[in-house]
Amino acid sequence: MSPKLSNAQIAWRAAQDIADGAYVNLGIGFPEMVAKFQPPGRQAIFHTENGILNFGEAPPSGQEDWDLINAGKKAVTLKPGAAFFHHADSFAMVRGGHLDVAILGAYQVAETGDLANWSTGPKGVPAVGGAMDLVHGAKRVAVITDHVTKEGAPKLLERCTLPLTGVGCVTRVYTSLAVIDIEGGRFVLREKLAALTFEALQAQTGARLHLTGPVADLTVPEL
Amino acid sequence: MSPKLSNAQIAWRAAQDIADGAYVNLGIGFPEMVAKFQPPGRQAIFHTENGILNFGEAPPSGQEDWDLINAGKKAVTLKPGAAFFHHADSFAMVRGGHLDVAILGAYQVAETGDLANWSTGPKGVPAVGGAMDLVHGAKRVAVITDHVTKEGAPKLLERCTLPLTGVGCVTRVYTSLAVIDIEGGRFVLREKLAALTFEALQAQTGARLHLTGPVADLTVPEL
Amino acid sequence: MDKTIATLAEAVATIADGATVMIGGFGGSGAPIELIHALIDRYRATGHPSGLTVVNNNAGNGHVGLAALIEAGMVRKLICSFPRSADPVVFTERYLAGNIELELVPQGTLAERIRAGGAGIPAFYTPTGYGTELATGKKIEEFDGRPYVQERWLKADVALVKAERADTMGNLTYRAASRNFGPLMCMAAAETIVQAREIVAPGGIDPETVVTPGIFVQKVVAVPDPQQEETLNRAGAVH
Amino acid sequence: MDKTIATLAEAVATIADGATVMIGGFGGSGAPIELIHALIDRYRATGHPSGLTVVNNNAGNGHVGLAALIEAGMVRKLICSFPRSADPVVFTERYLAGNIELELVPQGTLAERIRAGGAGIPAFYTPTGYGTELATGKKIEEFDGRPYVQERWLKADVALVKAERADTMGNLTYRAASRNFGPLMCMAAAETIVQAREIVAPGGIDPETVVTPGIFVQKVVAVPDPQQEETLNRAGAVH
Repeated sequence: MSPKLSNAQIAWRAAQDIADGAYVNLGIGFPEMVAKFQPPGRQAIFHTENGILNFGEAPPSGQEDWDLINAGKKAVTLKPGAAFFHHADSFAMVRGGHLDVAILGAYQVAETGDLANWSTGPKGVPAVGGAMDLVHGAKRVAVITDHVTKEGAPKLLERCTLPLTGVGCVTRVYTSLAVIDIEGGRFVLREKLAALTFEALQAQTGARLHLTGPVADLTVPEL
Repeated sequence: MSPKLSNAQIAWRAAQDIADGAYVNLGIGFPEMVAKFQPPGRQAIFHTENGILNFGEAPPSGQEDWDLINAGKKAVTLKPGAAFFHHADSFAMVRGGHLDVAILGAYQVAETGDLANWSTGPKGVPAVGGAMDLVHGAKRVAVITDHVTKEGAPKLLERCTLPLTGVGCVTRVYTSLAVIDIEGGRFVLREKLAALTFEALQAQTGARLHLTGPVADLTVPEL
Repeated sequence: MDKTIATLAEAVATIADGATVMIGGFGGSGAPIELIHALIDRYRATGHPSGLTVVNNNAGNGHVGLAALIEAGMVRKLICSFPRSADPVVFTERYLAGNIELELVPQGTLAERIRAGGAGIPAFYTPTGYGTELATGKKIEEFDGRPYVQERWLKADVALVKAERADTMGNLTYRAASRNFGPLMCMAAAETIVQAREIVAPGGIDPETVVTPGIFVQKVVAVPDPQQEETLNRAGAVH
Repeated sequence: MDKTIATLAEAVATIADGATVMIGGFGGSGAPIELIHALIDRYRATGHPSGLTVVNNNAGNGHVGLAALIEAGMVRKLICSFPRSADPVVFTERYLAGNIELELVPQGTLAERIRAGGAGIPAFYTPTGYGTELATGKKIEEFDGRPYVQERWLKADVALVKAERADTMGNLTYRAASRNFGPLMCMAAAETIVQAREIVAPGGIDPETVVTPGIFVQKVVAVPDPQQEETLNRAGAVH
């Protein structure tokens, strides 16, 4: 089996691009893991849609306050300098361009920046939550994802085939194999695993990968 | 000179129609006087556009807090149960239909309910403030005014000739001579000074006065 | 001017069949469990109210609160952003059987539509949902070269909201993130019914810290020790 | 993450020629006198910034604060609802001489346009102004049989806001009715500069009572004993 990053390693890599003092929203599920890997000396301020800025880690089991939860409905704690606000103010932060970074999961990302991450099709109960809002407004909308599906199909495509979350919204993708920017409707490769050839990466990608400069090695610690 | 009510008496009459517990906005200037005449046993809650609910009278001279002013920029005090809020929330109260009554002054009122109370024409510096917002949303928009201008010209008209504040917004007019409802695009006379004949009132009114029932005497105390 | 109502039963006694009811809370945080249960109790005793349209971020969890309201058969339609939870079986079964209507709204759009309803703004434009199936049939307009979706206000006959402290004039504070949709729903409903842990006299809340001014609240009822949906569900509670 | 700026001069040092500057306050209540005066002092020393578009509810009073900013010749255009005051001579003379542009906006529409700018809502509909000359040329749309005026968001390069207490992360509280436009302008500006009576460490403001969350604030500067426009004018002050 070819080498690839674990989810923790993808989250670690995404965390390295978050500046000190950045306001950040992490999508529920996998993206929440990014908070664990803030580089030493940097402190991001995390936003949750349900009305908290500057929340912290989960409390010890048994000490949960169920009025103090994040968007994933997990119990959290507060850091000094936190604030509570209502849902309209919370999404004013999202839509109004006040977040520096939103980091989301994805089913599919297109070279146009289109994102599909809320629905796998018409069966079952549809649920969107804040996904469609979060893809708009943040100064940088990044995706973290396995490079391919469990079945090995590419998730980075010319066009999404699943229902869209947003159009032209994603600016960077951190995958299990590479770091790719979306610029001018193209995937531009920035970093890839050293052990992986460009051709092997391209073969697992559903749209053309462009080069606009040198490609760095994607290096992450053991986690 | 024919009898007419003083401004204080017009304000007194308007105050009699304010129910206990009503949320009320009084326009700056003459309408502010209505607050003085709340009937015993009733307590209205006064709203000011600049972000206070349940403010009270002016403080003694020399004890003003210039952060605690009303829309007319006069110093006020707080009653127990007051609240501060920002301007968008304040006008949400106005536009959103949460005020029970707004009482405003007028240059002209039309039988259609149109109101002109912000501009006497193109000369000078135009200024609108909250007037155009206040005429929308309150459950009842009432006007208090002299029945005629200082020059004796009617202020109640078929159509306003001055720039409009709002279209079809006024529901009741308290004048120095009468109380008149606006219903279905008509002035309907409810009360008039006993000493004044219908014909004499009609002669000072720029649109037809309608009767849909008995007309009561407009009786007010000496003030 | 005392908006205090003595009992939960009395507080919910006039909600009519077919009413649109906004219910505060994000999941269990801010869910007014006691008000909802009082409404269910009334329905069991009288058959009313039925055919409700409910606005909430979610679709209930387990067999208490909103889930119990749906389970009781009182809800005709749900307007929400995320009808999933740890135990969504009540809604899921009814939805898949075609027995409950769902209007799915992105969460920020849901919040803004409710605020718009409260603020007298009949429609607004948002980037959210543009180019997605949730914007199907909606008016699109371009501003500064970018397309936006027109969304309409959302109003309700009644809001059920959980607060921390109320004064008798209806001024409210909330507790932590349970604030969420509460202040917006208070604005958007013709009648807002609030359960508060504590009801104090006017002056008992600092005017600087009022979150919901009393003008947006019609009834307050004291629930000194409110239940938490999450705790109830972990205990397997059924209402 | 410390947003504290040491001096007023430093706080206003980067405001550019031609910038749109929102200035908090309703009359003198909430007027950030010291920030405005620091900006005037910079202009007198350097000739910058000039050609400003200023957004404020009013047009200044007497010869301090906003009036002094206009008197100094720094303001090209004013967007406001009520350009009158006890002593409006500075604005009035320039306006009647055609030396300053005025965009007159109903007060509630002004507040909502600023909030919309902060909330990413490019346009909304309001009943305010319909059928009046202030709606001339604006798009009209009917909702539920009633006509409404389309209004656009208002954003700024900079906001100057007066707060009571700030923490170093930019969380704010206000004092009494001086809150007015402050929280909205903090949202709508690319750079929000706040003068606060007191700056405390994170944790020095209860998260429940924060009015403006720090995400909306870029710089805070301490002004422990701020001047009040009304008091200055009664004393005949001139800046």
